[in-house]
Amino acid sequence: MSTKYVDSVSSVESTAHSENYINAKKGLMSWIVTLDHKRIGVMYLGSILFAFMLGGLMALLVRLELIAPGRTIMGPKTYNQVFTLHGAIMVFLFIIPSIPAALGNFMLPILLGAKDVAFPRLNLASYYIYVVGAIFCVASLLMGAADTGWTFYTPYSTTTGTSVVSMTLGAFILGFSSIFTGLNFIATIHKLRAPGMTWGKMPLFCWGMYATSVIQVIATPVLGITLLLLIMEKVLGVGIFDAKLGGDPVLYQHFFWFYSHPAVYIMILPGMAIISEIIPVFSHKTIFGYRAIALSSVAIAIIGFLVWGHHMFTSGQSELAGMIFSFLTFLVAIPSGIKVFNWVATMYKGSISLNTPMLYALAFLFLFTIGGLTGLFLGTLSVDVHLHDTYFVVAHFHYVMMGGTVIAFFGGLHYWWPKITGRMYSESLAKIACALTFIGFNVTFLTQFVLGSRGMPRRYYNYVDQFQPLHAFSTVGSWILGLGFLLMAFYLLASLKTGKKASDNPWGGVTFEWQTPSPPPEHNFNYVPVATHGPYEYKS
Amino acid sequence: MNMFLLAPFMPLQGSEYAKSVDLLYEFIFWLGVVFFIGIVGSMAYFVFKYKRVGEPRNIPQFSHNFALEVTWSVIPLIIVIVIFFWGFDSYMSNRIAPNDSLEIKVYAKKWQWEFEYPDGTRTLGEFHVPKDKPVKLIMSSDDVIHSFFLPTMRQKMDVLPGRYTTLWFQPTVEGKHQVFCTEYCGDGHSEMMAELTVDSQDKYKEWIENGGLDKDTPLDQLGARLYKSRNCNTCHSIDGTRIQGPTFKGIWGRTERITGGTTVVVDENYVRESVMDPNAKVVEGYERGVMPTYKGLLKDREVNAIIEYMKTLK
Amino acid sequence: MSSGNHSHHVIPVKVYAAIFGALLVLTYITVQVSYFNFGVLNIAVAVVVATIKAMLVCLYFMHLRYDTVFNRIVFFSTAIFLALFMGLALLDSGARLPVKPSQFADNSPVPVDRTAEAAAPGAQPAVGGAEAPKSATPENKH
Amino acid sequence: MSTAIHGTSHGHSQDHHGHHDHPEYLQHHFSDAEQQVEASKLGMWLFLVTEVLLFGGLFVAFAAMRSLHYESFHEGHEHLSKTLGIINTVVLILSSFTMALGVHASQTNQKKKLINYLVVTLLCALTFLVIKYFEYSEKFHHGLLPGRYFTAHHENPHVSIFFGLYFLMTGLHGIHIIAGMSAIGWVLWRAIKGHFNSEYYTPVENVGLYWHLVDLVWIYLFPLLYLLP
Repeated sequence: MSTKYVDSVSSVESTAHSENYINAKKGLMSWIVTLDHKRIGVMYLGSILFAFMLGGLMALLVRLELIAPGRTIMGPKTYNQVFTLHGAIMVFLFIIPSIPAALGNFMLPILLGAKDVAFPRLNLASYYIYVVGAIFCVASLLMGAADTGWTFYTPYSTTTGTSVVSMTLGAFILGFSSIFTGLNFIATIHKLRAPGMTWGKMPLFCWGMYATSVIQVIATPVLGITLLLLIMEKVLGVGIFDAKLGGDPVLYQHFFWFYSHPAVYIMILPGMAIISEIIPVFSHKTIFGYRAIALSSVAIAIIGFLVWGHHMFTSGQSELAGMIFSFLTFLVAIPSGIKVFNWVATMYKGSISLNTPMLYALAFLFLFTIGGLTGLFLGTLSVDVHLHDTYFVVAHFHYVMMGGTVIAFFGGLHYWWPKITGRMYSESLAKIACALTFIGFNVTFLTQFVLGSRGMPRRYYNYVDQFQPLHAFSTVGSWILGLGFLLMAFYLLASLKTGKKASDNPWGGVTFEWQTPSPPPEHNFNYVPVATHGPYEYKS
Repeated sequence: MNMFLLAPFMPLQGSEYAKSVDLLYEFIFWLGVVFFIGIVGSMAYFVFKYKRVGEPRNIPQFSHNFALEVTWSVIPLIIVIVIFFWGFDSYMSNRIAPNDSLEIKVYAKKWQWEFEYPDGTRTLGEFHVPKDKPVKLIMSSDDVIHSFFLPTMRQKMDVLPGRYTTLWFQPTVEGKHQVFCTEYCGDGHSEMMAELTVDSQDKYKEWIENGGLDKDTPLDQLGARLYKSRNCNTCHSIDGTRIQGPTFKGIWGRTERITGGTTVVVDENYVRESVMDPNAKVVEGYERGVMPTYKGLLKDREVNAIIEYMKTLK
Repeated sequence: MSSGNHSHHVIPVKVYAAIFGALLVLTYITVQVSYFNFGVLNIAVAVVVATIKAMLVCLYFMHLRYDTVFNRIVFFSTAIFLALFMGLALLDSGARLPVKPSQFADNSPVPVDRTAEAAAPGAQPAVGGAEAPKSATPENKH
Repeated sequence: MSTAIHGTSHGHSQDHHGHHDHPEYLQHHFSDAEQQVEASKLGMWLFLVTEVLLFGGLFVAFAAMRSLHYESFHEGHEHLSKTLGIINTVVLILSSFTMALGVHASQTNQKKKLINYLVVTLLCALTFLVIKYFEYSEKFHHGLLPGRYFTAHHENPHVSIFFGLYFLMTGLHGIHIIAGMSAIGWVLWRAIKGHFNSEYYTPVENVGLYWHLVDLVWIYLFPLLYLLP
C-alpha cells in the first residue's frame, strides 16, 4: 500500500470525510464558474449522457423505420435527417468527449496524484465551448437538420438546402473543445505527476489518455480546416471540392478522413484505457504486459495517422494509394490484438470477482474482439470492394465504437460511480441491465453483418424485400438495447438518493483514487500522495 | 472443391472473380472464428476456473513473459500480411479490364442510372450483357457522387462528377442481377436501383438488335414496367398523392390548367410532348426544369406503352 | 528565490539582431530568385528558403534551441504529420485529374455537364459522340 | 526536479493569487514556480502545433488545386502586387524582432524597454493590417473575389479558385494577426501595471511564441502566394 507521506491527523480526515468537492461550495454559481476538474467532469458527464439519450432516440427511430420496406413512420427526407443527426450527435457530442472529458477530467488528476489539471481555466473554457458547439448542432436540428450523413461528403453537402452550415459550424466549435481537453491532459501528465511516479509507474488509464490527447491535438485542427473549407465552399462557392467548379470531391474525402480515422482511435483508446484499469482490480492480479499495453496505446495513436485511405478504397483512389493504405491498416491491427491478448492473460490464475464493472469489461473483450476481427475483412482490398458502404461496415463500427467504447465507458462509469458520487448502485439491477445491453446489442448488430455481406447498402430508407426479416430482427434487438440503457439510467439516478454510502475502496484497487475518501475532497487528497510502487501491485 | 459454407452469407456468385473474393472472405471468416474462440474461450475458462471465493489470497503476481508476448505479436503480423497480399493480388487482377471487353457508358444522375452502348442504344434503369464476355463500365455522374454496386459480381466503384471511373466484370450466371447505389446521394438514394440482365449470346444479340425492346409483351404491361424502370414513380404517383410531378391517377382525358393561363386536354399528343420536352406545357403549380427530357431515351413503342398504362389508371 | 535553471535562458541582443539581419537577407534572396523562371526548381528554392527562415525564427526567436527536448519533438512532429497528410493526399491527385479524351477509344470528351444542357429547353443533349459539346468542365491543358 | 514537499494539510482559501508563503502568481495546484512555467510553455507549444496544422490544411488544399489548375493559378498570381507582399514580409519580420527584444527586456527586468518594444510590435502589426486592407480593397474593386462573386475578366476558367484560397489563407492569417494584437495589448496593459519581472514573465513569452508563429506562417504564405511564377 502506498505510504501516506505526511501522516494526516485522523480527526482532520474524519471531518474532511463529510466535506467533499460536492458540498465544499454551495449554489449554482459555484458550479457554473468552478475550476475544479471534478465538477467540470461531472458537468461534462451530465451533458454527454443527455447527448447519448438524444442520439439513442434517433437510433431507435432509424431502426423503427427500417422494420419494414417502404414508409413506416417517416418520409425519405426525414429519415435522412434522422440518421445524419444520429451519426453527428453520437460522434461529435457523445463518443469523442465521453471518456476523455467526463471520466478523464475527473479521474486523471487523482490517478496522477495531482490537485488539478494543468490549466483549470482552459478546462472550464473547453466545457463552455462544448456547450456552444452543442447549441449549434441542436439549432441545426431545429432549422431543418442536415441530411448529408455525419461525413458531409461534397458535392452533395454543398448543394443540399438543409442546414449543413449550422451543423458543420457546431462540429467546428466542438473541435476546439476537444483540442483544449487534449492539450490540458498532455501538460498535466507531463508536469503534474506525483513525486516518485515515473512514466513506468503511471496507471494505464493515464497512458490511454496520453495517447488519446496526442491524437486530439494533432488531428482535430485538420477537421477544423476541413469544415471551414466546407462552409466557405457552401457560402462563397469557392470550388475546391465541387467538380462543377473545377474542384475535386475526393480531396474532401482525404481531408475529412485524415481527421476521422484518428478520431476513431480517440474513441477506442480511452475505452481500452478503462479496461486496463478494471481487469487487474477484479482479477486481483497485476496487469500482464504493462509496457506492451502502454506502448501499444502510443503506437496506435501514431500509426492511426497513416491509414485513413481505407475509407476510400472504392472512391476512385489510385490502386497504389489503395495498396499503401491497406498494408498500413493491417499494421495498426497488431497493437489492438496485443492489448486483447494481454488483458486475457491478466485474468490467468487471478481471483476474478464478477461485479458489474468486470461484467462490462468481459462484454468489451467479447464485442471488441468481433469488432476487431471484422476489421480484417474491411482492410483487405478485394473484400472491401464488396463490403464497402454496406451494413457490414455499419455493424463493424458499431461493434468497435458501441461494443468497445460505449460498453467500456459504462464499465468505467460503474467502476468509478462510488468515487464520483459516494454512493453504491444496486448490483443486481446493474447485472440485469448489462445482460440486456449485451443481448440487445448482439441481436441488433450480428444480423447486420449478414445483411451487409448479402449486399444491403448503407443509409437506405427503403430496401428490397429479401432483407426484411433480418431488418425486423435487428429492430427488435434495438428495443432490447434501449431497454437496457433505460434500466441503467433508472438505477444510477436512484442510487443518488437511496444508494448506500460507498467506502473509500469498494473494489480493493491500489491506485491513488482508492486512497482518498469518496467523494474526494476538493483538493483530491488530504496528504501529498507519493508513488512508491507500480499501479497494480497487489500483496498476493 | 468450392464447398462454400458461407453461401447463405453472400449473394449469388455471378462471376469467377466473385468466387475468388468469397474464398478470401471465407478464409478471413474462419481465421476470425479461430481467434474468437481462442480469446473468448480462454476468457470464459479463466472466469470459471479462477472465480473469487472469499478474500483473494496468494495470487501469483507475474507481470510479463517476453517470449509469449513476442509470439502473439509476430504470428498475427505474419497472418495479416498474408491476407494483405492475397487481397491486393485479387484486387489488382480485377482492376485492369481486358481490351476486348464490351464498353458501356454509365451516367448516374439523381436517382437513376442511364446506360449507353457503343452502338448508341440507350436504356434507363436496366441493361443487358452477354454471358461469359468481359464488360467494362465507364461511369461518370451528372451531379453528386454515386456508387455503382453489383453485389453478385462483388464489384463496386464510386461514380464521380467531372471524371470517369471504370469497373469491369465477366458474368457467368444468366438471369437478373440487382444494381444498387451505395454512396449517399439524397432522398432517392434507396430508389436508385438498376437491373442487370445477363443473356446468352444470341438472346443478347437479338436484344441489342432491336434497341433493347420487348416484342411480345402487351403495351399496358410494358407501360407498367417502364413506369417503374424508367423511374417515373420517383416523381409521379399512381395513388393520387402529389410528389414532384402530378399524379397519373385519373389524369387521362382531364383538362389541365397550364402556367400562363391556357388549358390542355391530357391526350396522346400532350403526353408525348411532355415526355420529349417537359418544359413546353407545365401544369400550374408545378416547377419548371425539374423533369429531365426523355428524348432519345424512350423509343416510340415505349411511349405508347406508357400512354396505354396511363389509360388504365382510373 | 529565482533558481537560474535552464528555462530562464536569456539570449543576448546581438544574437537577435544577427538573426533579424539573416531573415532580411533571406527574404531578399527568395524575392530575387522569383524573378527568374527555373520551372519546378522555383518551388524547391522558395520552400527551402522559407524553411531556413522558419528554423531561424523557431530556434532563436522562440528559444527552441534552449528549450526542453520534448518541446522540440512536439514542434517538429507537426512537420512529419503535415508531410504525411500532403504526401498521401496528393499521391494520386494525378490519377484523379479530369480524364483526358485520349484515354478512351472513342475519345469522348471529359464528362459533359448534361444537366446544364438538359435544363436549357429544346437543347439537344450532347451525348458523347463526335460533335464538340458545350461542356462546363473544359479540358485541362497541362 | 526539486519538489519542495510542504504539507498543506487542509484546504486553503480558493483564490489563486493571494497566498501567504507563495509568490502571488503561483496557482495553487502547482507545487513550485518552475513547474508552472514549464507547464504553460508546453501548453503553448501544443497550441502552436494545432495552429501549424490548421494552416497546413490550407497549404495542402493550395498545393492540390495548384497542381490541378496551374494556368489559372499563374494568372491569378499575376494580379497580386509583389511589392506590397515584400513590404508586409519585412514588417512582420521586424515585428517578430521587436517582440523577441520585448521578451528579452522582460527577462532582464527592464519594464520601460518592454513597454516600448510591445508598442512597436503593435504598430508593425497595424501597418501590416493597413497594407492588407489596401490589397483587399484593390481586389474588391477589380472583382477578384472568391467563388461566385468573381466578376473580373479571366482567360483561364478557375482563377476564382485561386482567389478563393488567397482570401481564405490571408484572411485566416489576418484574423490570427488581430488575435495576436489583442494578446499583445493585454500583455502590454499588464506590463504597464507592473505584473512582470525577471521571475514571472511567462505571459510575455507565450504571447511572443504565438506572434512568432504568426510570422512563421506568413514566411511560408508569402512565397507560395506572391513569388511562385
